[in-house]
Amino acid sequence: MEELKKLAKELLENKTVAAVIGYQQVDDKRTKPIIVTTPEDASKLVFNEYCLNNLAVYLTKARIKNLAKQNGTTLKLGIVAKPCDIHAIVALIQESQLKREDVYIIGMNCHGVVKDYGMDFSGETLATKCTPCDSHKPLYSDSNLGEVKDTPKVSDEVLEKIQAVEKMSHKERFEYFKKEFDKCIKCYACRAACPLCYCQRCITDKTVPRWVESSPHSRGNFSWNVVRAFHLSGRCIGCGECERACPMDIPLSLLNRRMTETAKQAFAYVSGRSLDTPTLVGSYDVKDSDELFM
Amino acid sequence: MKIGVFICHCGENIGRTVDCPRVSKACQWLPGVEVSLDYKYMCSDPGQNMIKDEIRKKKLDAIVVGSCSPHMHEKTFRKAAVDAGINPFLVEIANLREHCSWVHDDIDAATDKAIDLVRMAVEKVKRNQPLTTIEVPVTKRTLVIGGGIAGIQAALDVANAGYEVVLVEKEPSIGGHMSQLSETFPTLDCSQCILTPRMVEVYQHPKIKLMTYSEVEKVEGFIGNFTVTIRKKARHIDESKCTGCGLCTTKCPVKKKAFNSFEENLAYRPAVYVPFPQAVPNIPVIDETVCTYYKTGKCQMCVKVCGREAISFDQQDTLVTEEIGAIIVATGYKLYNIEKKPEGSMIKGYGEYGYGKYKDVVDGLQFERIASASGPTSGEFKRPSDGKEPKKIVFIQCVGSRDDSKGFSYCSKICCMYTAKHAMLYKHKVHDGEAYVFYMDIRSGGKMYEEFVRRAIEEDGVKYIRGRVSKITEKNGKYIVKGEDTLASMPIEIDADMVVLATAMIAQTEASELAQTIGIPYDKYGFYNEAHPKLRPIESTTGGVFLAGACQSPKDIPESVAMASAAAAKAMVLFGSDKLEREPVVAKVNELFCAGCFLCKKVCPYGAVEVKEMKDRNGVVYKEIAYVNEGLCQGCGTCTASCPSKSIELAGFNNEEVFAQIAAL
Amino acid sequence: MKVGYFPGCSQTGTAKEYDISLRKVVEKLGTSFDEIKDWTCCGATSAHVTNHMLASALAMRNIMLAEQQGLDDIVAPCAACYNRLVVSQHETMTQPALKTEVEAVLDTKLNKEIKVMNLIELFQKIGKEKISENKTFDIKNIKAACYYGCLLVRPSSITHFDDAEQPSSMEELVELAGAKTVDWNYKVECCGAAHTLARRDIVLDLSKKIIDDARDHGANVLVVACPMCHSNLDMRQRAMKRAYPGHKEFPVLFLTELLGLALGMKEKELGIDKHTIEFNYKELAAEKAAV
Amino acid sequence: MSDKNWEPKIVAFVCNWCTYTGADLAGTSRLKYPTNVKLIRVMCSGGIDPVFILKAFERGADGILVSGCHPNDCHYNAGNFHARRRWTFFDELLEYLGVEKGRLQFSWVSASEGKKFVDVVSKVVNDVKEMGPFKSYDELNSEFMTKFPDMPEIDKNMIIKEEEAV
Repeated sequence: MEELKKLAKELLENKTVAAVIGYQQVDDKRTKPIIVTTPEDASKLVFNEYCLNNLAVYLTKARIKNLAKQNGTTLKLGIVAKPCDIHAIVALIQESQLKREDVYIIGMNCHGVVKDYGMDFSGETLATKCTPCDSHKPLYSDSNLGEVKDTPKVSDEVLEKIQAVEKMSHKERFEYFKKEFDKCIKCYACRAACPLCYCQRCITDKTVPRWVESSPHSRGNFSWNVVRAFHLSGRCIGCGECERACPMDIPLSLLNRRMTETAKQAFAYVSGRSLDTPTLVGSYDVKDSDELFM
Repeated sequence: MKIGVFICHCGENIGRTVDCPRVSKACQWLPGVEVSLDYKYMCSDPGQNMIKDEIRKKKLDAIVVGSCSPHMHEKTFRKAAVDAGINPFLVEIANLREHCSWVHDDIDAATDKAIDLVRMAVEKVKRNQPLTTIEVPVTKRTLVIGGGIAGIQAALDVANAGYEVVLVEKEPSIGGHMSQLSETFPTLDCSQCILTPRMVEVYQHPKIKLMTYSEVEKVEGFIGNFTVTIRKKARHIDESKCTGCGLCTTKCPVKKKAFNSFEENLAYRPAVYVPFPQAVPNIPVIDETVCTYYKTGKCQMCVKVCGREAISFDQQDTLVTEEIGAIIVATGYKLYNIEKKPEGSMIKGYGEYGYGKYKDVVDGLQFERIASASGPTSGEFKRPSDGKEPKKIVFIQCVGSRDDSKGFSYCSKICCMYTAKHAMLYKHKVHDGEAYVFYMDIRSGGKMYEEFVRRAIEEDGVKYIRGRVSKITEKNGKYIVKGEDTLASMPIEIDADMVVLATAMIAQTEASELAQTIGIPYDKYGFYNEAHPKLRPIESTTGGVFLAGACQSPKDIPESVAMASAAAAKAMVLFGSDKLEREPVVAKVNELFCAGCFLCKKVCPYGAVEVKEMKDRNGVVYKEIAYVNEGLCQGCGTCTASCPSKSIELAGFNNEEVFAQIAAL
Repeated sequence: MKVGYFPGCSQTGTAKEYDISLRKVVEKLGTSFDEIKDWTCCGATSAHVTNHMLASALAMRNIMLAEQQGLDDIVAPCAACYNRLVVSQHETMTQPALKTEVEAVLDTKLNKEIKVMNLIELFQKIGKEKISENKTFDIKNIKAACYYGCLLVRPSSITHFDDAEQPSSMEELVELAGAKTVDWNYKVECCGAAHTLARRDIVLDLSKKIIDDARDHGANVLVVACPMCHSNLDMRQRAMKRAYPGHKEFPVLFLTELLGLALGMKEKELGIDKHTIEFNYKELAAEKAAV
Repeated sequence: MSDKNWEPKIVAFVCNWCTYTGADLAGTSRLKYPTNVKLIRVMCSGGIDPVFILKAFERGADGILVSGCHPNDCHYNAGNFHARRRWTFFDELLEYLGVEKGRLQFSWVSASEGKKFVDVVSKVVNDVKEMGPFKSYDELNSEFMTKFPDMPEIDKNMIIKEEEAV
């Protein structure tokens, strides 16, 4: 913890970074994102099991990007990132939203975070995104901090739910998702929280022609959720922020995770793991399976 | 918007199953339709005049023609519309013939469908934007890939018309397979005698830039405006100094390390070599893999004997870029080597024929070298194993061709003819020899071809046996050929001294890689696809890329030459004007909303999407977005479907137009 | 290591010595067999030409038993059994209609594909190097013509084993055991086994050609991996002598017997004394020395 | 099927160069197939957006075919390869969400495969006939129609009505 504060202070002092995006303690079971721009404020930075936001989402916001521009030169943006958050940063770099040299990654070793604020960190309260996670150390970082501890072992809840859904008949599944999607109030919190939903104008806001019906009825809700899940297929890094942000508790991770599994099984691809491989969507292999096609 | 609907009966073709008057009547009431008419032949002059008159009279903005496929008469109706003052892209075709009347029987159902199709077209045309055709300049230079007879012919034709040609050949000399042949069917004239003058003509032609021992590495750009990168492999001989005296090749001490590929591995060649005496250019190449100098740093015999100091061991590959307007692909074929089984497959290969195991079982090209006066045996028939004159030769046709289970389904086309030629050449020289040919069918379509085969059978006494060979075994220096004579329904065994396999002609090893480099489609065998099997056999589907010779499918010499001249003519058609017109079906980026994820750039098959910097009024870059180079874009629309925020649209097929069609379902 | 074993009918009768030598060699190389309990005919009888359904069901019954016994792979030392099992399994598993029918007959569901191995694949699985490692007796005077017959390598699109026309996997094993091999023509030719009862004249003609070609190419022993081949090539030589005066006897060994010799076992131990044509390595070596 | 006269509505999104031309060939060869299918032509299978599929379902399509050039035979070299990846995801997603496999089908039909086009189209029509009307999506659609009765839609019946009026 102290080394994080020290490093951030140094980075800000010697003008390596214009700001550090990190976490600030609110109470003992709660943190909130903070953007530190002065060396003095660096002492506010913390990192623990309650730092569950994926801060990579801030890197795509123009307001934050502008912080880096100082007196005609561009400094780096520092970011306190868990290994899983770094996957998002990698994906953003691959998708030209960010340049590797524009960001200073303070990569934290991680052994899991809580499901939501206000809970004690334990096996039972381990966030669902952490149960199948195998990234406990950063793949890419400029500094690597924090101790390595064992992650509590708990069953993969999301995968079990997916398997349960897959056991249903087509009709039951359609009903199930219709019911879930019907809760949608089109607040687009899922979109705002997602680090990979960086479009300047979302497809659902395009009106000529109208791509996705935006009024809240089953059909529009269905389209929106299909399109959202499809646009993240092969790209989602599984941070689960969409589901956490959803005020109506729509189980979005059931969709995202399912498509992540497809990417893994059909193309042996996991998003955000390597800067050197081309993105799954946007590349092709002549040898991709042809099974689907008559 | 005022739309005119014109329903064509196409004589009886549409009218028989689609009630055209009912269609035109129903379409009258479609929102936006001003006039709806039907007529016997819309594409005829009166039909077109009817359209023009209606456009002028009713001041129509757009028209829909319910007729045959847009691939047939779209151009006709667009022209009519232009004549009457409408933008050609405000014309839509509803395909009532190929997609409706011809494929359905029930008049009511077909008429209902026809109405639906017209309605969809009406909805689309309402959203169509007027577009103007794009003009691009043309570079009047041709790249010919492959210096075999097809490439030579194409290069000479284009050059003789006064246009510059770059001829690229991957081997050290041009000439291709034809230079390896002894005599040619059906005239039995000497292959080299007719070929070498053309090779020399290429070499001396002021308009032809000959690049041998070179390969095409990269092709960028589009019709009329290609930029081609060519790798000039290091010969290790300074071409400007070498006189072609050949002293280095005779003095090279490396004698038996490398097979002579020109002699089809029936002889050896030194480390510094000219593929064959008539090679063009007559400049040797040093084979790094066997040269003693590259292994030990010693020897340098060639350096010592060369009076011109032309040997250059440290010469490196160089990359040359050329600006090209048209590309003629003439990369030819190779023979199926039945010895080697293609990887991962157990069923292919012909182990039962023992090729590669038995020295006297040879393929067609090896036999050409044995028969050739300039070959390793100086034209005397000697078998490779012991140099004895074979008294009995068995020729087996269709080895690998027309064989679904072990080889390829297609017919290699030339084997019937060259096998007859082989047998004939053999009989002419070895009068007491016996020649047997196992065949499936004799396919001898062509001028004087059938007569040629008959001559082999009737005058030269070649014995033709209709049937397949099951196995070749070796016994006491003889090859026991077991087969079946299907006409006599008898198993047959021949103890031959030598066996010649007419193996299949297949695509070059790296045919598919080159296709991907150039960007042309190929079939499952690796042969390049023509744009249309009947009406566009010379063009590839990529604009400005033409095909010549056996790279497209197995062919004999006259056919390859004809195709080469046709490809040359196609290139010259392109050069006939200074500017090219092309359809304005290109993608366009909405700069306001593009988030710069560049997925469009990743998926674009043509590299047409570029990065554009958006600057504010102070000249500071505030974002990078995608930009479509209209010249490069071919209008596939893959980018539009990929764009997550729908900030890129394809003119002529934009999303609104598609949605309108869906909505009209 | 434990491997499933499907002996097949020949192993219990005419080719008992094949069974004996196989078990001994495998044991010596540190592997044991888990015999399929209650195995039945593989279907390679006349069943597969008269009743396709019966032939498939017979073969699949054995596969089913192997699955129930928890086996992942089984070896069928008889080439005919091997062929039948492999082909039936392929057909049943790729033809849903046939699968349903077979499952109905067997009254069970067929869930997994069992890897069926022939004799050579068995040794490849055990580890070829084990042969040379455990070799104790020098058999360098054997010049073997390896005979694969028709069923071991065909149809290659299903068996995916070696080159159907120019196979070489058996030679590799024989050479590892210390014997020499010859390159010859009749490796995969028909021995006539299908006609063994009805048209003995054909059998004699075909089998004699095989033996003669082996001898012509310098071999002194034929090595086989199939009890059918063995009975035709070994047992028919007396009849061959009557039909072709001047025919010289030629020993035919099972691959397992040859390996057994190299691993230090005696002829009698391996059951070689049961053959029609006698074989004794010492005599062979002495003959060779005399020449 | 409760309604014997029910005929499915099938849409095919096809590329201009292969499948559309293949369908032309089916016509030229006078091969027959059901009238249920209507083609929407785009330049390349790579240009077919998955949202088109949703839109078609919203317009009451009971089955959809997506078809392009065979791999390696794409007029644009690689459009179909990108399409293949895209559809692998979309197909999995829709099936997971409860859309039966046969509702959305895919094929490669080349310009010379008129017969294959007919086979593919007939298969889709038969599969969809067996599955019956797309009830699940119809529910979504009818809910929409009751909630928003005034939404402008191009109604097929409109033509007939006006025709009768005349």
